[in-house]
Amino acid sequence: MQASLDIANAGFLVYLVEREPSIGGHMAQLDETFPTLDCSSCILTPKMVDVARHPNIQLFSYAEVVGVDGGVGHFEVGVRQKPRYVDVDRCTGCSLCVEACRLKGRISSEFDVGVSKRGAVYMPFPQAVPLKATIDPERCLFITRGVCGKVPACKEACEAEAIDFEQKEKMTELEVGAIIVAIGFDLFDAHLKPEFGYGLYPNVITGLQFERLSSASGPTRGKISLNGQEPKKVVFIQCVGSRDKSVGVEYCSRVCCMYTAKQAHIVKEKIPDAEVTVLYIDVRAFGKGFEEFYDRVRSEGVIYRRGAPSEIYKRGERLIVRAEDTLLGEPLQLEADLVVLAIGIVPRGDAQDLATLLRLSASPDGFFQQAHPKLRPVETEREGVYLAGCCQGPKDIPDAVAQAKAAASSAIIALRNCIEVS
Amino acid sequence: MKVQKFLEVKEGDTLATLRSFLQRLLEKEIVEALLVPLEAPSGDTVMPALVKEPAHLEKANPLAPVMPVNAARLVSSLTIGKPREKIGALLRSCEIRALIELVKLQQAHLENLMIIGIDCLGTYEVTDYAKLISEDRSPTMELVRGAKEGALSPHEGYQFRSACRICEYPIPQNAALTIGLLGVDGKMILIEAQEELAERLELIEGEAASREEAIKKLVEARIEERDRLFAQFRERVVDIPGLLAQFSTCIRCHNCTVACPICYCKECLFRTSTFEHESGRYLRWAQRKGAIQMPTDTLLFQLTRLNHMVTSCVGCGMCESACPSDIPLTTIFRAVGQEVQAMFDYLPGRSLEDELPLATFKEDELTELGGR
Amino acid sequence: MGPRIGVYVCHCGVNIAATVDVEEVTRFAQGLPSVAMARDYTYMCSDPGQALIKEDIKEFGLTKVVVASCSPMMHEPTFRGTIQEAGLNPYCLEMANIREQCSWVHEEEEEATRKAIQLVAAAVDKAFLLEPLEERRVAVTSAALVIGGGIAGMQAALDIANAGFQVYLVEKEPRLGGHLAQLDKTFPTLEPVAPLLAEEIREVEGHPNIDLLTSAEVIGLEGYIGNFKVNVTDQATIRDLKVGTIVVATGYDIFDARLKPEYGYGIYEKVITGLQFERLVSLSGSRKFWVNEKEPQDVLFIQCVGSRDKSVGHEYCSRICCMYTAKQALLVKEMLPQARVTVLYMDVRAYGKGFEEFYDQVRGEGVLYRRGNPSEIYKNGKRLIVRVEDTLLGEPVQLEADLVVLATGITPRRDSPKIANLLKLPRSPDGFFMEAHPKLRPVDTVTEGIYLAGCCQGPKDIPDTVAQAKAAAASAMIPLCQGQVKVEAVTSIIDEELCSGCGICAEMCVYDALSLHERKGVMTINEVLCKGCGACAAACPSKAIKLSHFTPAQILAQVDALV
Amino acid sequence: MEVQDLAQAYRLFECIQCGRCTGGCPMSLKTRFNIRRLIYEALVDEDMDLQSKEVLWDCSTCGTCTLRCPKGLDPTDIVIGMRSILVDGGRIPPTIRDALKSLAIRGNPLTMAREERSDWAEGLGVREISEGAKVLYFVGCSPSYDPRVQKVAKALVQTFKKADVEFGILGNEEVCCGSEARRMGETGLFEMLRELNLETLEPYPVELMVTTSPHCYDAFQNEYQGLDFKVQHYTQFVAGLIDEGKLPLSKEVKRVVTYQDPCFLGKQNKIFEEPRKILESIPGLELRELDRSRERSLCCEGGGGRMWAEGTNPEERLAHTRVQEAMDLGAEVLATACPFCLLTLEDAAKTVAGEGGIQVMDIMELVVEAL
Repeated sequence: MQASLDIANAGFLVYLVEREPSIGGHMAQLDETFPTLDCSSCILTPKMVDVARHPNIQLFSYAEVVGVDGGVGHFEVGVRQKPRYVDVDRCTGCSLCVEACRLKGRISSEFDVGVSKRGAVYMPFPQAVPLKATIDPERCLFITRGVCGKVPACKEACEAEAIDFEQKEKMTELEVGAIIVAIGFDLFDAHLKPEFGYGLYPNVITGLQFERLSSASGPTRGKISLNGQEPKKVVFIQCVGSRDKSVGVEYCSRVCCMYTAKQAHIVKEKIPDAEVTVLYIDVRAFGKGFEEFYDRVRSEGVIYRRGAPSEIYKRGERLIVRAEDTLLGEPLQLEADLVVLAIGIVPRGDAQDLATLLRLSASPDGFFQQAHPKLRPVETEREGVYLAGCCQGPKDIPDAVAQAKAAASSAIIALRNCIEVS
Repeated sequence: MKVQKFLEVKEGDTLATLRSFLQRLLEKEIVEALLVPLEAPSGDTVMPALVKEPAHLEKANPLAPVMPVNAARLVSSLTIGKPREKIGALLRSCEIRALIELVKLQQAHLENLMIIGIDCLGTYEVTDYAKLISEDRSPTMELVRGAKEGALSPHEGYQFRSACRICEYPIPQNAALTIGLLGVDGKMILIEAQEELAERLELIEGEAASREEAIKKLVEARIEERDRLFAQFRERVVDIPGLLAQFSTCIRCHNCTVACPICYCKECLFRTSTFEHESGRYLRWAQRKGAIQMPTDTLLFQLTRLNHMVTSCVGCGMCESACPSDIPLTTIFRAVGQEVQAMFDYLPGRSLEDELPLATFKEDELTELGGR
Repeated sequence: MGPRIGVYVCHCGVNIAATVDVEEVTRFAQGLPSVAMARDYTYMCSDPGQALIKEDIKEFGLTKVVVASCSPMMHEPTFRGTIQEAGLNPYCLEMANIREQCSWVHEEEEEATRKAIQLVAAAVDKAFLLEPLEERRVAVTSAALVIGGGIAGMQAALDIANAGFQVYLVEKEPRLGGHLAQLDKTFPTLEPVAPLLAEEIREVEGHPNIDLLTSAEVIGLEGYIGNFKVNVTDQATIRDLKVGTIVVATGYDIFDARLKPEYGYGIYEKVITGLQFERLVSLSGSRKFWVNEKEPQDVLFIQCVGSRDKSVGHEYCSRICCMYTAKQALLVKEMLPQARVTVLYMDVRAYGKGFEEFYDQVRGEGVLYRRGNPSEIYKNGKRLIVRVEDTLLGEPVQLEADLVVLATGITPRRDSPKIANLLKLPRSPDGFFMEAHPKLRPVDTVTEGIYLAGCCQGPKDIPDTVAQAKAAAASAMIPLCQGQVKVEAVTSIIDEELCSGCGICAEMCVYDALSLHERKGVMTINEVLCKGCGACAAACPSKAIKLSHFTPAQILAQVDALV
Repeated sequence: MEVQDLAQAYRLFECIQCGRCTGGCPMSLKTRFNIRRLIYEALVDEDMDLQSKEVLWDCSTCGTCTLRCPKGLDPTDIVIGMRSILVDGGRIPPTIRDALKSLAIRGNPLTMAREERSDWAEGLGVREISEGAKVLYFVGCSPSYDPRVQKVAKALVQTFKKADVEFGILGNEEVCCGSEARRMGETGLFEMLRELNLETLEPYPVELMVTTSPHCYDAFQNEYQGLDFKVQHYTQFVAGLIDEGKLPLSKEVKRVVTYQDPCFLGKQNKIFEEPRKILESIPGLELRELDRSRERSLCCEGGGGRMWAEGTNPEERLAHTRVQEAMDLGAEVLATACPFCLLTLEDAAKTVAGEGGIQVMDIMELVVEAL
C-alpha cells in the first residue's frame, strides 16, 4: 500500500494486485504496535482508505499475477481475478448474506487465525477494503454440491441482488513500466516443533493468535481468555521457528522479540496479577525506542529468563514448560496456563511461483534476493522489478514502510525516465 | 563589580537624605526621568509618579509602608513602547519580581530602564495607613528605626498586609542600584551599585556588619508565619467543597485582575460575550442542577486566573487588597504557587534566564501525570 | 434562511447497529431544529451510501452535513469529498464518532444508544455554526536540498537527481563519504568498502542534476514546503538556495569511549575503539596486523560500549555494533588464525538478513562468545586484564588480552541541537531527530517538506540506511512531481484586539508558524505553516487565538449539547 | 583425545548456549548433569577437569538434546566424546568396566558365555542363517541371554512362523552390535565388534535384517557403513506383514494399553507409526496415548550404558514416573518395543504397582496373544 500511495502521489497510475479479498495484509490482524502501543487497525485503516480512494490507484483484490513479459518501461502483466461470486458493483457490504449463510460460524476464520469462525460467504474483517462479500468456493454448499436449500440463503438475503454464482474468473492484461513485489510473508507453522504440543494443547497458541485474542476488535473483544478462563501464569517462548537449523530456518525473524515484549506488556496490563515469563536466547531490541520499551516491560514485572524451552507437557490441567535457565545453570519446569509461541517469519509458500514468473532468484534463506546486500536493498537483478517489505526478508513495520518507499523511489525514477525517452 | 557604599543621614532625617539622593540621580543625568511614590496632596497615602523635574522629589516618599498599586504595571506601560529616554524606577522587591515576569511575557522592556530597589519594611492596607496618619503616628519612621535589628513590628492594633507578613524577599534583587535599610545603623543608608555608578554618586565608605543577621532574623519569622498560613489553608481545602468555599463569595468584579501586576490580557476572556449566556442557557443549567449560584462561572474564573497566573505569581498580594469579598487570595495563590512552582523548579521573578513553565515544552515532564 | 442540516447515521454493518439502535438515533436527529433530513444506512462510506447524501443535498438543499459513523481519522476525507462533489464546501461536514467512541467500547444497548444520540446532538449543534473554509494551493520550487554527504545523503541525492530534479547536496566536510569512508570491509560478504564508495561518489560528483557544496553548512532556513529559502555558507561566500523539499541526512557521532573510564580508553594504547580497529586493519593492508610490532595472541571485543547504558545516558541499542564486532572478530581470525578471539556480550543482536548466518559462521571459525559485560580493565605487567562475570558460568573471571576492541555505539551528533533548532525538528528522548510517526511515517517529520534519512533519525546499518535514504527521496520528490502542495484550510486566526503579544503561543507552535509583529506588538500567523493543530489556541491566556473549524463557540455548543 | 580438542572436534564454538539441550534432557530432571554447561566449560576453561565429572555417566544417550539443538550440533555425541576421554584416563565405574571387558571377551556385556548365545532358541526350530534365508533375525544380547527378554525373541519367532517368513539367525556367531560400547566411550571396542559382525555377515546373501532392539537397529542403520542389505526394526517388519495381510490377528485382546516410545526407535529414528499400527490392529485392544509421547516421550534411562551404571541419583527413577503416568491413564498394560525399556519399566512397575498391578509387555507379546 505504501509503495502504491507514493507512486500514485507522484502522479503515476498504479495497479495494486492483492491475492486476498481485502488489502491490509498481516498488519490488519495486529492489536497494538510496539513501542508506541498505537492500535494497529487505527493507524492502518486510514491508509487502506487512502488506497481505495486514490484516483491514481486501481485495485485488483482477490486477484493474482499469472504472467509477466517485456522489460522495464514496457512490462506486460497478466492478472487473473478469482470469482468472488459477488457482484462488487452491486454489493453494498451490508453483511446480510454473511448473517444468512447456512455455514455461518462453521469455518475457521483465516483473519482470526482460527480463534473465531466464519461462514462460506464472508467479510474478512469490518474495515476490509474493498468492503465486499466473498464466497469461499471450497466450502460453499451451493458451489460444492450444487444445492443449498431451495434458494441459497445468501441469495435470498441479499437486497442488492449482488450474489452471482455464474461469475467466472476474469483475465486482464496490464501494461506497466515498473513492478514492485510486496507479497509479504507466511508465519512459521508451529506444528513443525512438535515438542511444544501446538495443536495438541488448546492453551498453546501462536503470537498471531494472541493478537486476535487481545485485539479490541477481535472475537473476545480484547479479553484475554481461553474457554472463559483468564490465564494467571503466562509463558512466552521466543525463537519458535527462528535461528533454528533443525527446522531449516537459520535466520532471525527480527520482529518476535519486540512483539513478544509488547504482548507480555499487554498481559500485564489486562491481567495485572498474572505471572508473565519470557524465555529467550538473546533479546534483540535493536530499533528506535526498542531497548527503552524492553526496559519498560521488565520494569512492569515481566520476568525474562535466558533459556530456550525444550518441551512442553501436561501435569494435571496445567502445562509444564521445560527449559534451562542458562544464567542459573538450573533446569526449569514452569507451570503455565497459557503459552504463547513467538513464531517467526518465513517466505510465502507461493513465493517460488512468482519468482519463476518474474525470473527473480531467492537467497539461501528463501526470501527474494536483492541486487546488493548493502547498497541496493530494493533492486533485483531484473531491471524495473523492485522489492518491498518482508518478501525480501523479515522486517518490522517502520522498516517495511521505509523499504516500500525506497522501492517506490526506484520505480518513480524508472517511470519518469521512460517518459523522457518516449 | 558591585560595591557597598553609604549615604550619611543628615540631621537624623532619613527621608530628606533619600530625597536629595534621588534628586542627585536626575541632576547628574544618571536617569532622565524617575518613577517614585510621591505623597498625595491629602498626605495620607502615596502614589507613584513619573518625575522629570528634581524639585518635585521634595514630595517623594519611598519609605512609606503603603502600596496602592504594584508599580510593575506602570513600568510595563512606560516601557512596552521602548522609550528613548533613560527612566529610573524605584521599586520594592515584589514590584521588581513582577517586572521580571512581565519582561518574559514581552509586556515590558529593560532597555533604557534603571531599576532602583529599596528594602521593603512591610506595608499596611491603604485604609490602615491613612488611619495611622490621621492618628499622627508617623508610621514611616517607626519602621525605619526598627530596621537596624530587623525587628519590624506593626503599630499597636494594626497589622501589615497578609502578603507582607509572609514575604521572604524584603531585599530587592536584579536592581542596578539598591537602597538598603535593614541591618544598617540609623545614621547611614546603604547604597549598593556597580563601582563606576557608585563613583558618580559621591558616597562614603562604611559597613553594615549586622545586615545579613537582621535579614535572616526577619525572613525566618516570616517563613514561620507563611508555613502556618499555608498549613491552615491546606486543611481548609482538602476537597472540592473546601475549594468552593474559598471562592464562594466571589462576585466576579474582576478587581483582582486589575490589581494583579501579571494579569496582562488586554481584555479578560471573562469580560467577553463568551460568558454572557442567553437566559435560556441559565435556565437549562438551573433545570439540570436544580439551582445554580449567580453570578455563574465564578469558580471557573478564579481557577482560570489561578491556572494562568500561578507560575508567575510573585505574591505581592494586591489582588487580596483589592478584593471586596475578602477572599484570601494571597494565601491561595502563594500556597498553590509553592507546589506548582516546585513542580517546574521555577521561582517567579528570580531571573530572566529561567524559562516560563507555561511557555516551555519538555518531552519528559510530568510523565507520572501523563503516562500512556 | 438558517442552515439546513442533513444527518446520516451509519450501521457500519453490525459494527454500530449491533450495540446502537440506529433507527432510534435517526428518529431523534430528525426531531432536532434545523435538521432537514435524517437517514440511516448500512454503510455510509459505500458508494450507494455516498450517493444517498449527494441526492439529498440537491433535493433538500442541505447546507451542512453530519455523518454519524466511525472516527473522522478514517472517513472524514471520504465524506468531505462526497459533499464537495455535491457542491458544498467540504468543511460544512461534521462527523460524530459513534463507532470507536461508542459501539466498540460499550456493551449495553440502551446506554450506547443514549450516548450516540448525545454525540449526534453535539455534532448537529456544531454543524449549525460551521463556516466554509478555503483550501489553497501553492506552487513548488522544483529542487531539493540534501544536508549531509554520507551514504544516506548521497543515496537520497542520487534518487532525487535521477528522477530529474535539481539537487543541492551540502556537506560539512571537504569530502563526501561520511563514516563509511573510514570502514574497511562490510559483513556478511566481507566486501571492501573503498571501491563501493568510490563508485557512489563518482556518480554523485558527475551527476548533471546535483550541485555539490562541500565544506559548506546550512546556517539559515525560512519558508515552508514547496518554498524553502536556505542560507548556506559555501567556503567564504554565503549562498541563498530556493528549494521545494529538504532531506536531512546529517548522520551521527561515535560514542566517546572516555566516558567509560573503567575501560581505560585513552590510558592504555592497547584499548582501541571499533572505528580505530577498522583503520588499523585497512592501513596494515589487512593481511596481517600488529599491535606495537607484535601479533596479538589474545584479542578481546567488548560489546555495548555506550549503548544500552543509562549510566552514560544512552538507553538505546546502537543496532550495528553486534555485527561489526562479529565481522572484526572474523577478520582477526583470518589474519591471525592462532590468536584467541573472544567477544564479551549481553545479547547478540544478529537481526538482519544474513546476520544470524554470519554470526554462526564467525563462531564456526572459532571466535569465542562469552556472555557478560565487562566492568573494568587494568594492567598486569605488559598485559591487560579484563574483569567480567561470565553470566553463563555464574563466575567472575579475569581475562588476559593484548588488544581490547571497544564496540563503541552511535550517538546523536554533537551539533544536532543546533540543526534541530535551525530546522525546527523535534528530537526524541534518545536525542535523535523524531520521525512523524514511529510506525507508518518513519522518514517524514512534523514539518511538511522536511524528511529524515540515515542515522540522524536513529542508529542504522548500511542497507537500512540506504533504504531509508531512498524512502526519504521518495517523500521529497513527490511534492516536486506534483508541482504544487495543498495548504491546510483549518488554521489559527489571531484577534489583534485581544492579543497582548506575550509569545506563549509561539513557544507552543512546533511548526514555527507564529511570530511577533514588532510594530503592532501582536502575534501574526503564517497560514501556510500552520497545520491547525490548535496548540496555540489552547495556550493563549487571552483567548486571542481562534482555530477555524474549532472555534470556542462551535466547541462550547458541542459541549453544551453533551453535558 | 584431550579436553582441549573437544571444541574443534565437536564444533563447540557454534553453540549459542540457548539451553534447549539441558532443558529437554531427561537426566536434568533428577541429576546435576548439564550438557549445556559442560559444553561451555570445555570452551572457556582450558584446564577443565573432566575426570571429576561423574555426572557424565548419567547420560542415557536418548538423543533429546541432539533432536532439539537449533544449531545442528550433536550433544549426545559430545557426551560420548567426553566419556571416551574418561575411558582413556581409566576413570570408569567398575560395573561399566566389567560390561566392557565382557564385551571384549565374550561379545556380550552380560558376562555370559558366547556358546550359550543361541540356547534360548532350542526347540523352536529356528534355522541358522547359514542354512540360507533371505531374512536375518539379529537377536541382540539381552534377548539372547535375559530370561525376561527371551520371551520377546520367542514371540518374534512364533510370529515369523505364523506369517511363514523364511528367516534365520546367526546363532553363536552373533556378537553384540557395539552400540552400547560406543556410547560408553569405548569407540575402539565398538569398531572391533563392528568388524566382527561384518566379517560374520560377509558370506551370507542376506536381503533384510530384522532386529529385536532399537539399539541394534540404530547401530546397523546409522553406524555400520556399507551394508548391502536393508535393516529394519521388528516393528517396521511386523507392521509390514500386517499390511500385506500375512499376519492374521484373530484373537481379541481386551486390554487398555499405552505405549512407550523407545528413544532409539522414536526420537532417534523417527519410527512412531509402525508400533502404533501394530497395536491398533490387535482386535479388542484399546490404545491410549501418554501425554509425553512421540518426539516428547520420556526416556526410561536404559540406554547409554545405564544398564550397567546407576548414575548419580539412583533413588529417583524416570521409569517410576513413566509407570505412574501409564497408571493414571488407566492402562492395564504399558507396552514398549525395546529390551531396555522392557526391563527398566517392568522393574519400576513392580515397585510402583506391585505384583498384579500394571503389566509391562513388549508389543510382540501382545501380538502373539492375538494370534
